[in-house]
Amino acid sequence: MSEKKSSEPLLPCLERNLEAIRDALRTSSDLAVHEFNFGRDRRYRGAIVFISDMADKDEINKNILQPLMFGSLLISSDADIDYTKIDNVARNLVPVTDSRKVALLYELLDSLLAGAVILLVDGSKEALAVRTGKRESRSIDEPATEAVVRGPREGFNENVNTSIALIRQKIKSPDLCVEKLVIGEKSKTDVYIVYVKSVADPKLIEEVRKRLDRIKTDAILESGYIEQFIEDDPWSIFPTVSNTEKPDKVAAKILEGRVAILADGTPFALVVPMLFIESFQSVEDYYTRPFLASIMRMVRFLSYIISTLGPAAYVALTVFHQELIPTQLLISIAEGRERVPFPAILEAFLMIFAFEILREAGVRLPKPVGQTVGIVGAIVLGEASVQAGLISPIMVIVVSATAIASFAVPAQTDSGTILRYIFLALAGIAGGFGVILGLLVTLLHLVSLRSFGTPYLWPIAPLNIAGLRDFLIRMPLWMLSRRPQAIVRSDGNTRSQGPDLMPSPNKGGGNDTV
Amino acid sequence: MIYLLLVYAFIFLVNVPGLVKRKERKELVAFLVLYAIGFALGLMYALDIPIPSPMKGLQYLISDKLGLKYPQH
Amino acid sequence: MILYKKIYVFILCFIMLVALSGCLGGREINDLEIVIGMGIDKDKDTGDILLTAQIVNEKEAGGASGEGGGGGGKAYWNVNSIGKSIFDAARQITHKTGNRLFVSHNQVVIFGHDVAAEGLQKYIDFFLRAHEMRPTTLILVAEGRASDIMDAKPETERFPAMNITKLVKTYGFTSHLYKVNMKDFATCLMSGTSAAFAPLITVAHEGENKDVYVPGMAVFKNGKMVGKLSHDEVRGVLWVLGKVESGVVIVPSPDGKGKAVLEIVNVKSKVKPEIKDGRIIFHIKIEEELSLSEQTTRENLATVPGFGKVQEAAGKVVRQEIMAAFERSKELRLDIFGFGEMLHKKYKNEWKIMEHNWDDIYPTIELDIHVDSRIVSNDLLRRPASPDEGGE
Amino acid sequence: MSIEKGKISGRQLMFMFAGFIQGSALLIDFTVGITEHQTWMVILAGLIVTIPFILSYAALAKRFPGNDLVRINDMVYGRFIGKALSLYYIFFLSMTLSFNILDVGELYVNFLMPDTPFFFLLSVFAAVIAYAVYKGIEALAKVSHLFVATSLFVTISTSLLLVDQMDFTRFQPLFELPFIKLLQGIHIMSIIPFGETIAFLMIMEHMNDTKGPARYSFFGVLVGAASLLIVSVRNTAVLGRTQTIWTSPSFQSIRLIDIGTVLTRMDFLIGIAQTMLIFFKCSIFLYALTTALSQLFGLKSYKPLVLPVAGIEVIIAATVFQSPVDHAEITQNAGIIYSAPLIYVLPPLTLLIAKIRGLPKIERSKGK
Repeated sequence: MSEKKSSEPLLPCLERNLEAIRDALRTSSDLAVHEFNFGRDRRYRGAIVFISDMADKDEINKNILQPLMFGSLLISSDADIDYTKIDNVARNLVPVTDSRKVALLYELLDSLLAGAVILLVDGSKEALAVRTGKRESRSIDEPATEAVVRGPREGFNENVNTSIALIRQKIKSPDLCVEKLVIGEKSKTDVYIVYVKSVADPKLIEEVRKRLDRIKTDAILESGYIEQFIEDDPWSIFPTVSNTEKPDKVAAKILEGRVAILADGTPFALVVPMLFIESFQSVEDYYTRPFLASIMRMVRFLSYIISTLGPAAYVALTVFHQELIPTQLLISIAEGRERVPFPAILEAFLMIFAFEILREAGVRLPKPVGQTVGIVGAIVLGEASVQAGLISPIMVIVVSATAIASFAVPAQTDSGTILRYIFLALAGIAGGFGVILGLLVTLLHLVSLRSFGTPYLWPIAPLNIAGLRDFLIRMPLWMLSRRPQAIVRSDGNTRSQGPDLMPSPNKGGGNDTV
Repeated sequence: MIYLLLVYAFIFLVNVPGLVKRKERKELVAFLVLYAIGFALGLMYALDIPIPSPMKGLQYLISDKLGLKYPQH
Repeated sequence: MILYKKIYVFILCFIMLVALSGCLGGREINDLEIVIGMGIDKDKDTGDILLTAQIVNEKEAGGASGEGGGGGGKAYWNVNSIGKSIFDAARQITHKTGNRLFVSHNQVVIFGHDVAAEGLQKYIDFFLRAHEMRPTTLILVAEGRASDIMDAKPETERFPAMNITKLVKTYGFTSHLYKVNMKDFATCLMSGTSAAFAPLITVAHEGENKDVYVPGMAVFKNGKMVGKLSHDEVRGVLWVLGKVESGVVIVPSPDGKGKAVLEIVNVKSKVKPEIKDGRIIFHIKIEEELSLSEQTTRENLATVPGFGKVQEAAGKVVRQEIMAAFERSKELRLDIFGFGEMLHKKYKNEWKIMEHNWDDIYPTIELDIHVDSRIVSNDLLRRPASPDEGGE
Repeated sequence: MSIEKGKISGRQLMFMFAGFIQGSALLIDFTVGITEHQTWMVILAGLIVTIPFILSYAALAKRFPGNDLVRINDMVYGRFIGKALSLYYIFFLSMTLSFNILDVGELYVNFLMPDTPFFFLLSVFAAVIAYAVYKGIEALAKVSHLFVATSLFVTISTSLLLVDQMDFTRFQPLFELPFIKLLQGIHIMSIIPFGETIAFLMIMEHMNDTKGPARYSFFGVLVGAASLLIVSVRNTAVLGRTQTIWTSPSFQSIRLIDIGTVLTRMDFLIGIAQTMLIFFKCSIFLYALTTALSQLFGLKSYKPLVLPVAGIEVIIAATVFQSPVDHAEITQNAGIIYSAPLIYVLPPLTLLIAKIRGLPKIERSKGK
């Protein structure tokens, strides 16, 4: 499936080279070849080859053709310059910054297909690949999925170079290393590994490199492909590689010793290793003052629990453990369920499944129509089914609470949804007992899960008191002085900021008569 | 009965292919011995054949035979 | 190899779950007969047990849904059945209701007078042993038959049982009765010497609808109801046990021309048994805080000497109530204060001797009552709204 | 060579000890029938009696680093006697494991979910324990402090909620019981929660700490014992004289919580905490049992044995006793007598012989 690497060199004769190129790209109609003569008395022959809409036409004319065809006339005497050598042409005539000499045919084809302009000169065994023009790419605007109230609004776009530039602006230290890889036989996607040398663990970087090199596939169209090839436990419903569109989030994670993987053509950057708690943290927690941020984090944690255990708890309580419900509530539930034909578990399953369909429809449809689907669905599902006596009113409340809660933790929606169904089935079969065992199995699975060598439940499972400062509650920023010890390189400095940074009026040093 | 067969098929399928592939003969033998005991006990339980409980034996030996017993309150 | 193992695990786990599925022991809510009150009587002719269970009638209970309510129908349904034992009667009820009784939410158990007289020892066992019964269920004794107590349709509450529970649980306002649940009753039954209590409840016919009230407490000796205690006698007991929460003490005013009405704010009581050369003395020390809430004389009581006299009078009233209760208990030859238990805790060896003939030793007990009452507030008035006679 | 070089830190071992002992909070109900309101004294006495033995387990583990009891027996007593003693140890482990699985079954059938089929409860519970042991001892070690935290939270919160119903004069007639009953109580208490920690002899070898497990196991046992004490004090203070009539006093005292209309029916939440703890205890037992068996057969890994052993344990649990009464009666008499030599006599004896014969030979030079 990978074409043979034609490593045949270029030939001094221009016609044979052009013929070889035309032969390799016979089927692509957008190949443009332009031959011309240049030199003082037009005795040198040259040609330029490019993909018509990938190169910037006026730059070709201005920077390559014009100097070659006309500029060479102005040079007083070119007797002593032998323009059959591409070096001389490049050094004297072609005022272009970003160019590279190419000796082998497959190299030439690679750069040609990557959008470069190839300058060939008759008599020279090498060609010049000139990168011209700018690719059109989306403007840097706020990522739709990770909207933030406070914090930078910029997000990556499909052009990986701008993404790397954005990260460079965040971390201007020389320690920031960017390594380039090319993955994908056909797609030849540029993949960059970005990390901070003084903080990231060399073993981790080595592991990432090893796993990336292992990928032998046709194309890498989105970082999701890479994620699924390098993750630790493909059979686990919990993601072990985190993805984000926000450069400040990537920068924050890199500074904690993680490694970011950016792929060309997708705004989503991958960051490894991932901890379970990261899906409950949002970048905003660190930009606002700690009190509300901690409460918000607990709210996210709670809503994940509600979204997974909500329906299961309702079914377990109403079918198995009725004595736990306070008397008044039990009577009103009983009254509500009087006319409902289905057993509680079927009723719960139907409602949740309907909600899933509704959500998927809302996402797939274009924006305006999506909203109406949401509203109509809610009305139809909620009111009408209760009126018709198909669903008990309490059930509608439970399911809508679960639905809303599931949106609070976007990173874990896939595991949340699957767990919801599993726990519901367990609750239906063995009630509270089934749910407890389900919880225990999930807990054990999570504890034994590792993401690139770091235990998934790091600050809580292998207990680390310092790590707990940023777990359920976020201690004030001046207390978070230690880098996550399970990720950072063991020999490096584990303190990310100076000691005793607690701000207070008399810390300014000046007299406090203000 | 069906439940028993299902469970023991599950236990068999989860362990045996792995052991055979890794050619761990000793483990395989140990597994099969315990598997057989378990299966036999399960059959006896499923067919309601009374299974002698070791604790009853112990009680008979210690409390009745040797008389080692606390006074009944 | 890991791959196969994981696939096997998932597939076969799923099969196991499906194979075992089907609700194991779960019961849908709408086929539950929620019982909120139970009454136990002796059937007139056969002498078996008549069980009346008050079941929630969901349709009428008027929950959240739109057109609920429907004022007419009763939100409850009193079902009764006859059986050899309580459990047998409970199961026989299914001939009428179709579903087993769900007793987890039972609030109250009312025993008829005839059952109480015969002795509750025989009937209480089911209520302690059944796993669905809550030990916090309240026990009451009806002066007549339990079934007609259950029919009294209350004004404020939807269910009679809830109404009765409310009556008992708010004993603190007058401290004329005391909340007794299954566990308390079982504790008293187990101690050979001290008496068991249960609030009494009777029906008062005003006009066509019946309403219920609690006239006092029933007293049991070894499970048999042997007598009743009036409100004051009950409060006498509660003084000693330190369980008086609030209530009213009416005291003749020092000048004899009216009454001072005091509200009990806070009570602490300590009881120290002492055996001194053959005499059993119980030192009862009661500290009570009162607040002057009403006075009917013209003379201002809210003065230091006034308070002094009233406090003293209040102390006497408390002493009277305790002595009245003590006399009543001597009359019934019944240790209603639990003095036996206190002696047992302090004098282990002597108690072994006295335990058997405690009924005749009990009347020889001496009480050394010491009441220290303090009036802590006279609310809004510094002095009564009466013409000013003489000095402040 | 120890089969599997697991990494357990000292602190994790301490939490495992604590969680293990808290797991038997419901088991103290055995002794309540005998020792009534002096149960708390019996727990203290049981603790004091077993502390030296627990320390002897730690000393054994320290003296033979990287070896578990089966291999220690082989080294100290030679092949045949060693194997016999190991079989005795394995018999004790399998019996106690089946008792604990039975306890969960009884807890659910008697109190929480009365009409679920008994065998289904046991087999599903055993399957989950097998899964836990399958995941290896590190997973359990890493999660142990969560179990201990939940248990302490539950114990303390229920005690606080019951404070107003507590009457501390119910402890009053101290030392009222005849001595033989106290002795039986102490004997039961020192075997059931504390003596069973002998199972840790199969786990202490994974300690990566050089200083030896004595310190950690001691504190772990203390935390566990403290939790048991709180439970028994709460039961006696709330239930008083009626403590002896209930099948499970600790469960009954929780059902007495009645504050406001919401905080009244907590028994299932406590059921959850109790199930987690017994789960933790059973998985440690199963791990010890399967490792011991695989050592006996000289296998490289214990994992293949986990499921068949769990299968056998379920059948034993379902058939070993006819009724809860039978269960209580046998455990209080034969049960504690047959396990007494294993817990009290064997470890000190092994330690003594090892000292006399100057074992372990291999590191003789730098030993001691």
